Amino acid sequence: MVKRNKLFAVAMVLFLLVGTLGCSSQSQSGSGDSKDNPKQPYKIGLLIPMSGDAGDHGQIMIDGAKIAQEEINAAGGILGRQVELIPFDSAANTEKGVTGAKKLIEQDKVDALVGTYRTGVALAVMDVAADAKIPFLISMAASDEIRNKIGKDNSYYKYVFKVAPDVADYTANLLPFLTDITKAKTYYYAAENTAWAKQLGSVMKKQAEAAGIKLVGEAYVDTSATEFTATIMDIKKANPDVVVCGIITAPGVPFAKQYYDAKVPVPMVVTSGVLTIPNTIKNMGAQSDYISFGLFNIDKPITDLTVPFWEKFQEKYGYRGTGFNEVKTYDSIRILAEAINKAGSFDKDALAKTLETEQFKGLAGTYKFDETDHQAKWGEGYVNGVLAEWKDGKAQVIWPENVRDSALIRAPWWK
Amino acid sequence: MAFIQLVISGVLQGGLYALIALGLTLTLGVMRITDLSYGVYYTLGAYFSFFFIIKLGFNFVLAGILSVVLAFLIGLLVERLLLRRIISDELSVMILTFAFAYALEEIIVFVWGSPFRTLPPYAIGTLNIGGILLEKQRLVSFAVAVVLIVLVLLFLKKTRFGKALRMVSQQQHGAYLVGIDVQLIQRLTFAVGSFLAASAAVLLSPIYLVYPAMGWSPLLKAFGIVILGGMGSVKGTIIAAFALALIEVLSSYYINQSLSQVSFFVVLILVILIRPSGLFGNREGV
Amino acid sequence: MKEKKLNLIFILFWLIALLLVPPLFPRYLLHVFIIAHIYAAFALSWDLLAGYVGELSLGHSLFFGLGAYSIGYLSGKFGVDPWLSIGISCIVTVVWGLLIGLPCLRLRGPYLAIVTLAFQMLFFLLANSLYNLTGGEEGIRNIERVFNSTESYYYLSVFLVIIAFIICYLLVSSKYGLIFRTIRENPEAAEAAGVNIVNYKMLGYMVSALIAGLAGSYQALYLKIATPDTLSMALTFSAITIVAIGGKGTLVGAVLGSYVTTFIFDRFAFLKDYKMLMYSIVLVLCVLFFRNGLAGAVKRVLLWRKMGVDNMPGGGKA
Amino acid sequence: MLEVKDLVVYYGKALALEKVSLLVKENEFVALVGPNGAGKTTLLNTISGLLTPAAGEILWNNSKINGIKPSEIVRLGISQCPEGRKLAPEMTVRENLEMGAFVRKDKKKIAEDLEKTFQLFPRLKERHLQLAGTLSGGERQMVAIARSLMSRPRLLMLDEPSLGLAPIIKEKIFEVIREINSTGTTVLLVEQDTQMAFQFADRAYVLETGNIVMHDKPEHLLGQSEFRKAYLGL
Repeated sequence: MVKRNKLFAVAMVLFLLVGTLGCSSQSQSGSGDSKDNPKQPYKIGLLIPMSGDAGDHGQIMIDGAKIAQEEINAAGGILGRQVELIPFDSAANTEKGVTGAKKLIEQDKVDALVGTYRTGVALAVMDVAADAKIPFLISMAASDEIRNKIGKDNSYYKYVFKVAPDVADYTANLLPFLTDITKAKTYYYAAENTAWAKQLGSVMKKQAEAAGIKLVGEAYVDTSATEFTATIMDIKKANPDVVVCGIITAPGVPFAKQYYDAKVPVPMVVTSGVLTIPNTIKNMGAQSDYISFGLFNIDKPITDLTVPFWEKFQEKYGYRGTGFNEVKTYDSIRILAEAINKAGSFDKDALAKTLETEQFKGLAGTYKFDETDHQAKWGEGYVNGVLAEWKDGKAQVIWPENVRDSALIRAPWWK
Repeated sequence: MAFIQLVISGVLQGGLYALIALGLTLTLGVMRITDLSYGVYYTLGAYFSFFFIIKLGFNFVLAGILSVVLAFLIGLLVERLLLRRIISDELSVMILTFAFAYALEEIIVFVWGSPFRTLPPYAIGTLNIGGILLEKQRLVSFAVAVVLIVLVLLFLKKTRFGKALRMVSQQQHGAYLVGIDVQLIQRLTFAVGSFLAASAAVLLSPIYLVYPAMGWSPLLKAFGIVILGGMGSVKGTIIAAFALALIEVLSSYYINQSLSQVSFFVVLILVILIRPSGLFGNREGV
Repeated sequence: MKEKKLNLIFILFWLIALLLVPPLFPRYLLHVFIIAHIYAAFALSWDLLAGYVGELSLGHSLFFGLGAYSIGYLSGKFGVDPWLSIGISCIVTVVWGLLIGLPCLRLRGPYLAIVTLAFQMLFFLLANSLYNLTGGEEGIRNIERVFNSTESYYYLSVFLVIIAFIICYLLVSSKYGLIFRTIRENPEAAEAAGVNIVNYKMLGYMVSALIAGLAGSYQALYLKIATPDTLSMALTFSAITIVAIGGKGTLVGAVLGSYVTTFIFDRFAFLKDYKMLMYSIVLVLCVLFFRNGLAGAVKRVLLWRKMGVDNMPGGGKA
Repeated sequence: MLEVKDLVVYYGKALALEKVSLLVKENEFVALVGPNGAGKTTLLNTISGLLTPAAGEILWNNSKINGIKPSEIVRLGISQCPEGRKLAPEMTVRENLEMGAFVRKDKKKIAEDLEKTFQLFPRLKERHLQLAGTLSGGERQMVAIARSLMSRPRLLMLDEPSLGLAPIIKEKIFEVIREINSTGTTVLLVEQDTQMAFQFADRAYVLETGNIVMHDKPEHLLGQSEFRKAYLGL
């Protein structure tokens, strides 16, 4: 017993030592300068969560990014240089995100950064990228704080651009459901008790009021809540025309199930989250019917890139994308490539200038960045979203009209 | 009317809380260890039934039985292979079970991936009795939970093994001296705990979500309930479970919906401050 | 006697090695060293509690996070001088340690573990939900930049981790350390000898909270942001792993373990999803077969001749 | 019947028994006396299999029994009535007694023995549905002795049965022990009240700091002045 433990101890020490030494020596032989050498690939660092509580978003981002990489390389690369992707697991953690950014910039010598899922990570990584003067396209983190920060010090964050939509864009995505589809006069906001959902709620209220729609009640539930009797009773009491749901994590599913079982007589529309993921919906059975939701992209001819992308995605990976993560990562990489091609050089200032002035094509529409806060513009003619409704486990597009599958499918118990 | 509806919801929820906490209270009493991996058996139960129902297409009953039996066997193995070696060292047990819970979570991610999943309900629809709504699925879950709890109580009261279990829990030294194989009882109790956690998960996964980290919240709830009811007291545990569920439901309607979790912590901390032995703990003496 | 000398030699070599790092290693590795030092200080605080006082804190990131948010508030929101902010945030964490420790340390068994876990989860929840107060997921930003070069941040981290080590070392090698050991091994005997167990545990708990808070506020200072990650359970878990790999109740182990995990796991980025799996399996194996950790193994090698001592009869627990 | 040879036991890292030897013959009544902390309880617990000796051996009818599980030792016919009763407080008196017969399978015989026990302790019959935790000290001691008889032991080891009891109850308890011995059960009694123990014992051992320092018939021990000084204060 004692002997075996000793052997194990020695083996363990050796393993760890060799690991540490072997790895650090490898780090010193980091690659040389790759700038502007046409033989060298153009390296893009991807900061995405692959472990931790947002871990399931990472793979889908890589899957989207790979399609962009293949398309660009097949078309001759970026000014003749092939695109290489170097992913790093930021684990949706601020410290890991900064570590990743530093490693990608200082050791892998990437030419640009794309990514971050969490706003906190994006805010910390922005500074690292700005210090190193490396272009950084924020693909998913949505909070307004990012563009506020860029807007305040535009020259420092010269190379940071926000491909991700703003909070107001998420709500603008839902608004047509109230105005065009249901012609609602009142709505109820049920959301989880997080900063994100609260921001969403207050922006929604402003936009709805501007459209003449009144908020008649709101509920913020715990992120670990499982029992929604109280919420549903409150909704029934408030008697709104539409329920807007901002529960995007785990409680979303039990809430939707109870909502269905209680036969609440008004339609519900949810923002991106657990209830918009096809895998979750697949197992919910009938209880997922009649939930409407907003998303950024779906396999409809929204731009000429869209249909081929979704076909490739389905063929290559065999699953349905969510319409968020993969779309924004793909778009970010394409924008980067298109901007350099348009600028005609790898010069970073030229790139920043091009990004500020030109327009770029992506899956979600046409990207045009704001000159001061570098936020991609939302709305007709720019980037826009779609609305769909779950019926029998399939997403039926209900808005905009030019690509829709059907009108809103009404549940028998709606008023 | 609203009040009655809320109380009924709270009671339905309380039955399931009681089921979850019962296994933990038995394990704590009999093994004298802080088992932080308890939530993992909850997770496993959910994933097993997900696997049997969705991937293999079994019916609910068969899938449920298979899941809990598997959880029972895994409990046996874990006790024998991991815990037995270090059971006398309280700290090591906590670290080990904590690490084991994390490891199993990651293994689940490895095998089934990390996306949120859910199960179709066993019973769809709602009963409307004079304006009070009762979801059939919840009624079914509650009924099965109550049957299981009653079975466990009878088992503790009537059977030879059940009595031995109570003896080990109340007086370990004495149990050794009357010739009870304490280690065997501990092993079986641990497995019974796994079984109960898994069965709660089987009943709840059509209502809630299935995902790798799902076990932490029931672990904490169960610990809170056990502390509230008095460590090792089965009666206290069951009463505390219902009390807690009612507090959660009522406070979320009458005070604030985001408060259910906060109210849980507040109650827990108050109890520890005012009456550390729990509401029904009277184990000292003799 | 011998062990004391070993510890002194360790500190000396460690310090010299650390001073050689900036000229010899590339810039990025300086950053990794800084992160390793933050984790080392945090793991030290956990080891002090688990390895010496004999209490398990499962929500220890609570204090790390409190330290981070305090400096975030003071420096980021109210513009207090960052150096002063570090000091105040340490006091804040100690006060919280007192508030949580007082009711819980009187009790035996898993109470402290569960209550710290409950508090940590509660604070994590609040940090995410009280947007107006905590900035939610975005955290608290605009913490003042104190240095312009990574090197300076590096030297500060060296200073902090060595201070943390020395505080812990002085505490456990003083008469308090002896009392801690008695309390841990034989609480009845300690009580019979008139030792007020709660007071001593409280002392250990507060020092532990202080060092965890220091580590947290330093991380916030370095990253210039305090986010809810600093309150996460994963952070506590890494401290436990570090200590288990390095060796519980040794202090040196927390430092060695931190270097090993930070450098190795940093290098194994290709493992992606399997990283946490590897982490936890290594931890389970360590608890089962490698109970004395790296520090124990190193000590065995250095004190090879004295090895027989641990294997006296009756030490049948091993 | 029971023979202990050169037994060495560590309690944690402290040496508790240092080469202890002891012999108990069939039907004997043997007393083991000695000051607090001498290792008397440690010895009984080692015989019961709760502690593992570092050296030496324990023989039961000439076969070695150290290293066997405690439950097996009860099956062999060695039963211990522990110091401090060690009853299950939230089980009834009857349940506690039934637990004493845990190693036996024959339900009919167990029921018979239960009746016999109630004859021996009529008080317990009245209270058989009461929780053990609610009994008085003397009653608890009765339950403890009765429980240890329920396994039908051939050797009954009693650890301080009179501790903390009023004199009248104490005497009653000792009478019962004598009765048990006279009906054919060998008794090994650990007792602090030396005078009381010596009234009944056939032979006695004196244990001091982990060593047997004397052993003899009680009357011979009482004849030695150093013993009288140390244990009777005379």
